[in-house]
Amino acid sequence: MRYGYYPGCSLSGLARPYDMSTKAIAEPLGIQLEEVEDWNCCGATEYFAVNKMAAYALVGRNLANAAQQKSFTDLVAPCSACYVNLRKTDHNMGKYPKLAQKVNKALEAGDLSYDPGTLQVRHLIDIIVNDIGYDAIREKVKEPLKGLRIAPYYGCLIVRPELGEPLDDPEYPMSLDLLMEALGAQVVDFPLKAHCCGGHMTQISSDTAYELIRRLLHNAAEYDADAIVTLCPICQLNLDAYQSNINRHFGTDFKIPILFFTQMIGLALGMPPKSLGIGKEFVSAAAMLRKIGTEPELEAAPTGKKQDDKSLPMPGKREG
Amino acid sequence: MVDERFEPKIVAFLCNWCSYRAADLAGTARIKYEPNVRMIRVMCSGRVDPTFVLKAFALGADGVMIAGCHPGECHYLEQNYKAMRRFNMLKHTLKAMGVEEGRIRLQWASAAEGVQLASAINEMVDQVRELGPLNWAQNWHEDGEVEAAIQRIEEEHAEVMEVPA
Amino acid sequence: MSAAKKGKLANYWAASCGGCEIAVLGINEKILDVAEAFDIVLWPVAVDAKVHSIEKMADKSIDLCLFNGAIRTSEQEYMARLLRRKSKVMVAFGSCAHEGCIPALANVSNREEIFQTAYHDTPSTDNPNGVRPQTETEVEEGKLYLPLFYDTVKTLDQTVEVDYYLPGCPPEPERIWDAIVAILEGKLPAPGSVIGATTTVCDDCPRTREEKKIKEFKRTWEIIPDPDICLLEQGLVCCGIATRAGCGALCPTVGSPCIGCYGPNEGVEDFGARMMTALASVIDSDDPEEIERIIQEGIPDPIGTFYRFSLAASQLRRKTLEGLDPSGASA
Amino acid sequence: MSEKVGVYICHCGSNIAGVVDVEDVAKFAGEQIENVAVSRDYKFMCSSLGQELIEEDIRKEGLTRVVVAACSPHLHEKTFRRACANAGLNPYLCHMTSIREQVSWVIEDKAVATEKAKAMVAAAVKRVELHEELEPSEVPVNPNTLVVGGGITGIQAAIELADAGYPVYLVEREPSIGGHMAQFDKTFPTLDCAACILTPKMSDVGSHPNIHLLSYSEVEDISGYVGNFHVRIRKKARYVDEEACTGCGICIEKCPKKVVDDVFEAGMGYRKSIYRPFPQAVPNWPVIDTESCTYFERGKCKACEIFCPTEAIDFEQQDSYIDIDVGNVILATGYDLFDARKVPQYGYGRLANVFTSLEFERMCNASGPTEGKIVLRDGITEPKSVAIIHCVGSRDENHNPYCSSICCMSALKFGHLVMEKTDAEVTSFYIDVRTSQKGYEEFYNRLLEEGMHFVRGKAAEITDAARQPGEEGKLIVQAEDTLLGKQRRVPVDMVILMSALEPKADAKDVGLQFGISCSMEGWFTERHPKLDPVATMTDGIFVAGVAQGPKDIPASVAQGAAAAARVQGMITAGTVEIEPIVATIHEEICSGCKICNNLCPFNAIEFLEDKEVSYVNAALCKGCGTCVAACPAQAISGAHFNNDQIFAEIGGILYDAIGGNGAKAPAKSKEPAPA
Repeated sequence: MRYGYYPGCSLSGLARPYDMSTKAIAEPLGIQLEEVEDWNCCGATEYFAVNKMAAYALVGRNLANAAQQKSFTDLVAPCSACYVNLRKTDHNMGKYPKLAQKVNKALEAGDLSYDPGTLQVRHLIDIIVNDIGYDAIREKVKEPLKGLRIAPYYGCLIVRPELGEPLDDPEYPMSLDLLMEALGAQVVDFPLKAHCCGGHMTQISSDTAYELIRRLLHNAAEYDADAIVTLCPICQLNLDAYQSNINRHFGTDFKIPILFFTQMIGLALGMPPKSLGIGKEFVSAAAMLRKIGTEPELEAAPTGKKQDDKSLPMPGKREG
Repeated sequence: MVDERFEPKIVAFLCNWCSYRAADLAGTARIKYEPNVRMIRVMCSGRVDPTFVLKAFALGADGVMIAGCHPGECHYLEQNYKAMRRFNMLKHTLKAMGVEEGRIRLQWASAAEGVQLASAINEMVDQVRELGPLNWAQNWHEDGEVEAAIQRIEEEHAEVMEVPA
Repeated sequence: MSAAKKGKLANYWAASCGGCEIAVLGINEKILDVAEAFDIVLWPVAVDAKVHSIEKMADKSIDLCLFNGAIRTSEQEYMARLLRRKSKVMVAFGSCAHEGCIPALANVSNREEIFQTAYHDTPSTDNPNGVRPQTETEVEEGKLYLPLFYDTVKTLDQTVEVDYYLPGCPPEPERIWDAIVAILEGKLPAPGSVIGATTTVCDDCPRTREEKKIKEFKRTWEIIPDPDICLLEQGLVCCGIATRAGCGALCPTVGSPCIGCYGPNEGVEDFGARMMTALASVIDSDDPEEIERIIQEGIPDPIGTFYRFSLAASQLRRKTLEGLDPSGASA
Repeated sequence: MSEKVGVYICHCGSNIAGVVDVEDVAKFAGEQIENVAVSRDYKFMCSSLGQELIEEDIRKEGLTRVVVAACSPHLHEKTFRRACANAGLNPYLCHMTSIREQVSWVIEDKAVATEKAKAMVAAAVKRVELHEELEPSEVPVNPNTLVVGGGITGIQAAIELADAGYPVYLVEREPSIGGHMAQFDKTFPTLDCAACILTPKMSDVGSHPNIHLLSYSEVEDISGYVGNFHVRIRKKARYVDEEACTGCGICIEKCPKKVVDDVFEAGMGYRKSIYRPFPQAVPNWPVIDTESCTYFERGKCKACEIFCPTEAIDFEQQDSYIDIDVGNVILATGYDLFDARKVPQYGYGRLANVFTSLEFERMCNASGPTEGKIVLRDGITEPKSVAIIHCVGSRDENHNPYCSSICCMSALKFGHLVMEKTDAEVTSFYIDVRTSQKGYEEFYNRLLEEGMHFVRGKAAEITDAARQPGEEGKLIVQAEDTLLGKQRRVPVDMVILMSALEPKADAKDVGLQFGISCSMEGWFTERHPKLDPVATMTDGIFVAGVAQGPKDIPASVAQGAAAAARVQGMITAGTVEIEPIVATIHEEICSGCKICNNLCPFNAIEFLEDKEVSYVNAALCKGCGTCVAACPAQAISGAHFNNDQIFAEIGGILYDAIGGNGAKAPAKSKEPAPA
């Protein structure tokens, strides 16, 4: 399957490992990525708050460029912020013809135009779980992530319901959970999975951001997670790069590696960690890697009831 | 005459259980709405035969409304779905005939929706007023030369017949 | 059949293909019985009779007039009036006279458009001077006249009073003979009625029918229909459900859906409405968008589908006259 | 022959006459509408004097048709029909047109209103001329009644009818009657023990000579019409011979297979593969659950058979069918509980100590899985704090917009029980507390005094992710306290979700089967929400209890009794009149194309194989006219709403339309032939 690929600034900067691992797993999963030519900034989270029109035009230029390539109809953005901005622009241009007019007026300067609806903007996770599918991935797994306790972390952006159909349950998403299970990992309950990572608050009000990051790390640690797996470069950055700050600030001692889901797929497909950009993270994933390498004994899952167990049966989990 | 506002005549077919009661309610609540709609009660919107609508247009109506219970709330369980299907089919044909889409409307109104029915009527009256008179029969009215043309044939034949055989 | 005194029979051909004129011959040797019973005073396709001889006849001196064809020119209207005046019994013979038939499909257009196409736009037209038929032309010898071409094709009964209708395109020979016998024997139904059955084509159709649910309408070229099952159930728009019986279900029997030439059933005021309502009722969906899709994709030409034979006789009679001031102020 | 029409324009005091020039309308009708013999206006047509005016004109002037232009026919059609009948005129030859609701009350301009009234009168006259005499038909009413659903509503209805001396068939899907009420511990606001008040009624049903109890059975098919329904009931195989079984329960004791009981114990407890839902079950014959039974799984075991002292176990038993005839049906099919998993942020199914209201009912019940002890999911620990979340799946645009009506009171009851049985603090998170019935507000006050806490705010989330000291190991309820205007995090040990009541999953199918309609959500629709709450649009089918909409036990019992009273009325009358407004298929026109057969939701259209035509069973026909409009051959006519009548009405209502009309086109003489 052929997709347009919009890496965005993060993937060519701090989130290089995300880019590396995405490209590494693309081939074995049968994904062809064609990078959007001459792409520019997506406006990130700030520009829309500063100057809406210019922000739309900025993103519109990316859409117009991508649409010109014509070799794909689905445009994939691995970064959640890019995804939201591209999708928002396409969606709102379709919904508000006047906006579309203004954006296209602005694009005229570069001899460009974009007809909303031409491209389907999608997040990488959507492609992996819906186009490829859990079963197909499960079949391709060579080195199951047995024994790894993973906290799946979605962040706040991709589940937002305002852009038509959300790609997962906004309150309690499950796609990353199921994907990690398909890779053989043990998914821990991570109730804060869609909570805020602090975003750019690290730059503006570090106290606020630190508290938000602490909650996430604390919660993952409570569940003995070996790693937090994320699908957003900002989430990864905040939890990884600021982990030592958090420890200093709160007197804690978190050592939880923060990895991209693509890196986990790569590991499960048997790729060498280095090729996936593992090793570039601030909080070392070495312990986690050792855990899969040495295959420690699995904790027996509690099955069957002891004779004097008075506990009440649990209701089944929600399917899907 | 020129300045006078066009007052369209709209025929509405209302189902006995929901929309006719909505009209009752609009009355009881003294909700004022456009007087242009004249209502005909049927037991169910499913009773509305496309012929009714065509006939109303042919007889001089400028618009036709069909009103029934909301989908899923039909007093005859599901007959309003049939009304909906027929409405779509009829609309498709009327479009081909050149009757503007705004002249026909399917309106769901529960027995509690007097206000909604009244505002739907107002909306439709405005819309049809905008479209102007339909005056359908005018479409088949030949332009007055007919009698003269026939007259000419008669005269011509009379001339020919004067010629001895 | 006793024919003490020979009656007079007139056949006439207005806006029609001429098939109805020939169809009379379909009764084969029985035509001799007709000739025995009647003096044929007018029959354009078969007899060399002149209009002025009809004009000279006394009013009501023709016993039976079988008038085929719709009315689309002043000349046809003149003939309709003339024959009405001269005939005791006026029969709208065949679909054109009865309800407009194919000629009345011109009611989706108007005079201007038709002339434009016929005298200018068709590829085979060679008309460098842009000549068009005129109702009056001055020549040296005086004025020449042509009949007036109407915007709207009319049925016979929209022109003159009609006593009976014989439907079909053309009427089947058996039905023609039945009607002639009825007329000769004086066993006629009430004036104004259609001489024929009161049921529909389904009654004669040999296919098995079940309760209907339609998910998709199909065009005839899209499927090879099953030989035993109702064509409508296979998605083909078969008008047999709404069409008066009389043809013996010729088309559906051989796998071609009925197109409705025998017109609507007894008492029906609008053939197309019957088809629309019946088909729509059995669309198997409650979802407005899906219904819309089924209709849009399945019935691309609603007028041609529902009013192929009956546009002139329908409630609306024609498509709106483009270019005509809708307020009627110009009229 | 032309008709002699009488036209009566009502002033309705000043209600009509204040806006419409009634005299002008009467004059117009008398002078300008053909065949109008008498045209009058009168102060109050519905008064006895007004009615007498009509009666006198019928007698003296020989009127053959009557038009009354007054209020809506829904108010006074019956009145004027009766007046006509009194004077010897068939009541269906009278027609009303609503110049009050549709004219004087909705139009301000007098001249415009008068014009509209004229058009409506013209339409009424044109229509009434074509009216036909109609006679309602009478059919006998079978005194047997079918009650579907053996919850408290169905039980009440069945007992009322049986006590009155009429035979009742009570059909229950589950192995025992009792319904949801049997699962409860206490009932609000009196805190009566549910079992104590329910079980006597259940055994009454079991032993009543007039009640034929069909448990573990479902209605397979129903046909017929009011007074004369034929019902086929499928009795599911119990694998226990009801004749032989004494209900001793040894088989249950000996059965080696234990499974989670998802139905009666709401998933909180276990039962055997051969089981009865609870000890006081009526009937008390057990049932084998073939899905979990070892014998049905692997072909061996038969412990129950070996130990049964009366050889009542029958592994070969098949479903059996019973055909019955009844005159009326009461549907009391109850409700399902909203699946709280659909609100994932509340953690049900994920967080062990989040319970649903029904689970909690079972927990409180002395014969439940914890023997009435309130404990956490571990089965041992008593909670020190409990949160109760209201409106889970109700009053929520994402799920059900309606109020489930019983949850507030249940929550109060739960609060009381928790505080009575434990030392826990109870906090309720509510949107509004609704306590509108007798004694309910007092109960609310009692709980306030007992120290239950109330936070006005819909809970945003229930999480085990601790954030602050004191939250570790707890469930934290996060909510905005809208009275304080503050976010609150309340750590508790246990959470109870007050799940919404929802229509039964198959309610719409059941509605279709019995020919009654449902609201958008799936609650059965009553004939009139205020004035006819237990009857439905289908004569002879009544609804009662929660199946009609959320309600508590007293209201359900009242509806059960009300439905029974309505049925008794039908039985006592002995016969029932059937409206003559029905469709008729003219077989000489019908060609059996089978377009119509599938269109009738009441199955009134049959296909007669011998004649190859379709036929409308007048007793089943409800007169909607959908088939009339659908028939491609126009072989179906609808009494009182036939094409000619409606065409005439259209013509009349457009009498003043500009541009002429088709009927007046030159020389068009296509009128139907006179017969």
